[in-house]
Amino acid sequence: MTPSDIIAFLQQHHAESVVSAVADGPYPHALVKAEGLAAVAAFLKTQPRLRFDLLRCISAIDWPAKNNIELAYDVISTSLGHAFAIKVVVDRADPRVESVSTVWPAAEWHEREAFDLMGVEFLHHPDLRRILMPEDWPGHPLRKDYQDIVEYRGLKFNP
Amino acid sequence: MNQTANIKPQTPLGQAMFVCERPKVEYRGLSLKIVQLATKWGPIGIPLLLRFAWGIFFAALVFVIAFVWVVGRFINPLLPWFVRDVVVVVGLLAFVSIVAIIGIWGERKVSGRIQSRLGPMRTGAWHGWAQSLADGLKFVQKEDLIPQDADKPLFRLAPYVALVPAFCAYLAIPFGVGWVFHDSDVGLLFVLAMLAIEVLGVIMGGWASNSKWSLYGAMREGCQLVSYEIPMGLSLVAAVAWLGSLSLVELGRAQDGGWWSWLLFQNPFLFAAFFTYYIASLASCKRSPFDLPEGESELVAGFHTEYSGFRFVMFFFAEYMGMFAVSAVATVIFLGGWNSPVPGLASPLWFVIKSTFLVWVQMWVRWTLPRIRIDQVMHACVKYLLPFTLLLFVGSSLWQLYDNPDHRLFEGFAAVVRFGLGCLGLLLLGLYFAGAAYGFYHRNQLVGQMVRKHLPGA
Amino acid sequence: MKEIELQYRHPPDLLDDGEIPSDIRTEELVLNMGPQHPSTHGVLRVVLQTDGELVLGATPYMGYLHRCAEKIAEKVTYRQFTPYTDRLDYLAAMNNNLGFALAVEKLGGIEVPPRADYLRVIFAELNRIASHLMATGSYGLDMGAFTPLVYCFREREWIMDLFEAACGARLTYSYITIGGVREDVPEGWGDKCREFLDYFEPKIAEYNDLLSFNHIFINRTGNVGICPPELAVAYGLTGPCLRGSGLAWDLRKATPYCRYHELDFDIPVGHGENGAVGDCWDRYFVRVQEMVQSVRIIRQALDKLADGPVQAKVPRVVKLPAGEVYYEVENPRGQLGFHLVSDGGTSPYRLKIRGPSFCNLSVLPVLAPNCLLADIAALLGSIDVVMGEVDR
Amino acid sequence: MLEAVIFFLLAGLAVAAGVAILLSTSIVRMAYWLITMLIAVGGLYFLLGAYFVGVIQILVYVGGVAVLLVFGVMLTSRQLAPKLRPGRGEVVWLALVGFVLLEALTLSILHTRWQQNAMAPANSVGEIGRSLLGEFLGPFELVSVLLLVAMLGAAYLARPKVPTQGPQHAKGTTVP
Amino acid sequence: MMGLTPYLILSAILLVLGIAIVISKRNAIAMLIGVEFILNAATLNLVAFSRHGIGGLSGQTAALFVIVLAAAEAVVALAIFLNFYHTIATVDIDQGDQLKG
Repeated sequence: MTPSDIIAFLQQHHAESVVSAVADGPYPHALVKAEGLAAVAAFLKTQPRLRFDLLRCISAIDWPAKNNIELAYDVISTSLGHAFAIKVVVDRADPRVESVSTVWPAAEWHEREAFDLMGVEFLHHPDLRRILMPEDWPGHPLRKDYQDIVEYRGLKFNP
Repeated sequence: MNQTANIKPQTPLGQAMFVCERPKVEYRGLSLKIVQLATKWGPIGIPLLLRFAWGIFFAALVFVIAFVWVVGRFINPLLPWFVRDVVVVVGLLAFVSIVAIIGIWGERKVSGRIQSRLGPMRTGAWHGWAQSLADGLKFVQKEDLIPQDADKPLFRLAPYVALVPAFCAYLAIPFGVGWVFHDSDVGLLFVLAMLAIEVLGVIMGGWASNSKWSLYGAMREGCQLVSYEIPMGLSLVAAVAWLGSLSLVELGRAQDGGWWSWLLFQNPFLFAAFFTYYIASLASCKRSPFDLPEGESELVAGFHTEYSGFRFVMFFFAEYMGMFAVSAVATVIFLGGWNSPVPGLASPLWFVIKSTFLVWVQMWVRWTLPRIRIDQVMHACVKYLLPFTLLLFVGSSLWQLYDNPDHRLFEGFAAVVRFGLGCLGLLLLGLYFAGAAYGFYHRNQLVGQMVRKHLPGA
Repeated sequence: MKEIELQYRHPPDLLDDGEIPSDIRTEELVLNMGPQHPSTHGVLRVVLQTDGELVLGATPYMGYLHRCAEKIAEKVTYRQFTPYTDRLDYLAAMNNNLGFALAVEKLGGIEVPPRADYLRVIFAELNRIASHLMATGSYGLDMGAFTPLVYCFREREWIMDLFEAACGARLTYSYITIGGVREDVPEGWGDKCREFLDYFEPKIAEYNDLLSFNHIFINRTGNVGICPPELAVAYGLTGPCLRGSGLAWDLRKATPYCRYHELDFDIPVGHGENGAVGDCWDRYFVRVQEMVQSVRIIRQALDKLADGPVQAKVPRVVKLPAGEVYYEVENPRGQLGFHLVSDGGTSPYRLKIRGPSFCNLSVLPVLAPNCLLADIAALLGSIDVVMGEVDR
Repeated sequence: MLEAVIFFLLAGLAVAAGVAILLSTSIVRMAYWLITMLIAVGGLYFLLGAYFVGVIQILVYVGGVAVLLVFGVMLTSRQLAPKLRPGRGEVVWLALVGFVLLEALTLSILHTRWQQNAMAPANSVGEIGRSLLGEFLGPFELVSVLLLVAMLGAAYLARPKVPTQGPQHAKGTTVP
Repeated sequence: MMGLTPYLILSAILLVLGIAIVISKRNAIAMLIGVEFILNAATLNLVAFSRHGIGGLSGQTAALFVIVLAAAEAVVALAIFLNFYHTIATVDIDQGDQLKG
């Protein structure tokens, strides 16, 4: 199915949670409300005409100007072959969104990485802790306004 | 004093990180007195010592002679048997260390050639023959680490408990007709007993180095060796029952009628018993598919992870001595030890040739086969090897029961079978040499263009 | 066993953390397969709860090789970021460069000349063979057979020489840049490459006899770490790990890029010859068969190598229009994805890298329970993890 | 004369091992002292000319039982090692009982006149084998049955209590 | 020449040591070690007598039987101690007093 069909199909079933959608261009996606994320995700995976079973990547993009963090979920279907993406916008000060690890277990580690590097809080995540940085590392490195720390546990770096 | 100075570096999980500064050694008690004495008298003492070096040397010599004379009061040191024993033990020690040294060098050359590379070429002119000496020297000057809360006395004792029995096994192995240290009539059992003690050294080493990984190595070692002693013993019993004596010299002397009188070809059960014995001996000296105790890829280095310096060399020597001892027993019992294929030309050289061939096969197997898992090792022993060797023992004794003059028909059949097995043995040997010749003839295609271009010696 | 309260006439030695031990059934040993371990293929720390040889649980700890390449990407221009992509999966640097270059070209709408396309396919497939040689060789080493590793390295050396002749480097090439290939291959390179292919093809059969169909190897890897296809897809496994579980999913066929649609090759899939479908042996054997397919691809690409320019007209400092793209490439270890967000500047606003080993490793805690200690080495070797792209 | 020297050496080793076990507190040390005692007694058998019994002692005892013992020590000594230091009263009692028993035995040994006829020559394994199957055939068969029973009993007793599922090969894991 | 008495005195000493170990140690494995001491003292006696002409060869065959039986006994004892260890976290004999009223 082409991206526009997917978007039409999506709006037909989940009109209230789909905010906007872009069909053409290099990155066809649909913007979804944070509350409706879990429902849309389950819909994408279980719907026989979509069957997006392989979650490829969850990327968190920090927009300090618009004071929000964008989460992009890229999915592809190994049986039907078409790809799609859904995006969620969360407030930058207190980023909190429902975890999709129940739908795609692959999301577990991606969400832990987003939590670790970007500071996005995922609710009902089986084991949300830092994955790449040390356990007690202050701050979230990938944020645009991240200040590199000077000294950590007695080890000093010059910025 | 900024506040961060006193944070002790911790690992992420909060345990105190082990900061390894240079340990400041403080002397106590006796060692303190020695150090003080040395510093005080050193500048005066050492030149004095050098001045009277020759005097001290001769004084020591006189002391030794006096001591021997006093001991002689108990036993006369010039007694023939005493001198003979000392000479033979020293000779054995020399032979065994040469075997180990050549073994280490040989293993590296063999593994090189199997992996289409050259192996050591530089140390000591022709094909790096002095490589193992260089290794020994390197290991001697390595720092001798003992883990902090290891069981120190046991840690230090373990290599010796592994090395000494490996050497004692050679006391009962006959190299030629008269060439044996003590021809006791339980020679074979003595060798098996010595190999059994070696297990304790390895377990002690694994337990004393107080690390989980070496404990795993020690446990695996214990299970594997103790359980593989049974099939090893049983296949030997099948052979011994055929000749009726446990003394290795007896066994060797009974096989001196050319290659068709070798025990290997006497009956099909003994032919199979040789191979089961060989497999069990691979397991008993931790070689090739059974090298679990020091399974590098999962146990880092198994029981001798924490050993460094000369202690590690002890374990290494014990392994190579064990390899040769086990092959020596196989040659004496199954391949007619010092007897040559053609009746008459018996000499210790044949013994050495056959044993080195079996050691070469061990190396060859090591560099081709992957490692077996511990539960497969146990299953193989209990489910396959043990019943099979029991069957061989029963079959061989039944065969012996009927293979005598009053069963005319069966005896003829047995002679035919003996001849057939001899031909089979010859065929196997021929196959091996044909394969080797083919490999040598086509070595350029097999090895590949890279090696020919870069490594002229391949 | 009912709780037995232990009364002591002589107080026992307290455990080191000071509390009186309760009624302990079986001792669980916590084993630290630390960052420094021969079979973890890099700095990965796996904490194992074991009961004797049986492993009850495994939790991997990553981050020892974390260089935060994504943060650097935001401060560096597009061309300057190519060398960083070599260091992601340092065994398949060509494929990483190809992925990044394709992502940037898709967002910037840059056209690549045909000769550069075929050169890219040839180099990507040669690097796939080199990486699979490394994977199969080191897997033999994990199982205790030392010789296959040295044979695979002997072949890999020849590929390294070919790369060195083309781009001067042996491991981190940055040869495939935005808009094409850095420079043309020296003449006569094609024949050398064909000579290697002719030499290499019969060798694969030799390795199969030496290792793949070796009875001990089959016992050690067959029926170990079975990962059914649904579990593989659920945990985001891609590449040989997914194909080993019987799912014929390969981006070069599913979403063809860079002229793969013109070349015909088939996708090897695990059939469970020696044990269940999706066990360690299948994952390993899929890699061996993929090498055969790569040789086929390179031969066709070499024949189709038209001459012409190898570099499209791309300004020195690449400036991409504002926008977003997610582009995935089939790496030897799985699908390497680049999520590129640009705000019209000379350097990417945000670059998220989806490392295939990162997702492949996430299945270890699921498959590890009830394995033996030696099976953990087999499992890790068959997933074939490279820590460069797990920690990025 | 040499025989006396060797005898006192080995006897001293065996007794030293016993005393060391009495004094030591670490169970692993005790296990290894037991092994030295076993080897010393094995040496004594060689000295007494009973080569076969000496070799069997080393093969069965040191190679088998002692390794088993060390395994037992390794498996059980991890958690809390029970106090091995005997209390004050125990030592006094121990010394008293020990010396009384020792005196009684040595006096009885010294006073009886042992009927010591000539040294029997060092006999070969053959005779032992023949007597094993001739005169001692009854006990020989009984011991084989007893060994079988002991093996089965021990295997039954030491079976793993926690029913661990078979290794994971048996079944694939279901999707969480 | 070496008479019989030194061997008998040595086996007496070993016997007493064995009994002392069994009494004084509270660890199950230590008791097993004590029992091994006692068994070895007995076998030493057997072999010493058979060597010095009393009873001919039967002494040595009896010694073989004792060694074999000691092996079987050690196996069963260890199996029991492992079981003991599994129910109660220690091998300390004093803790085995569940049957007490």
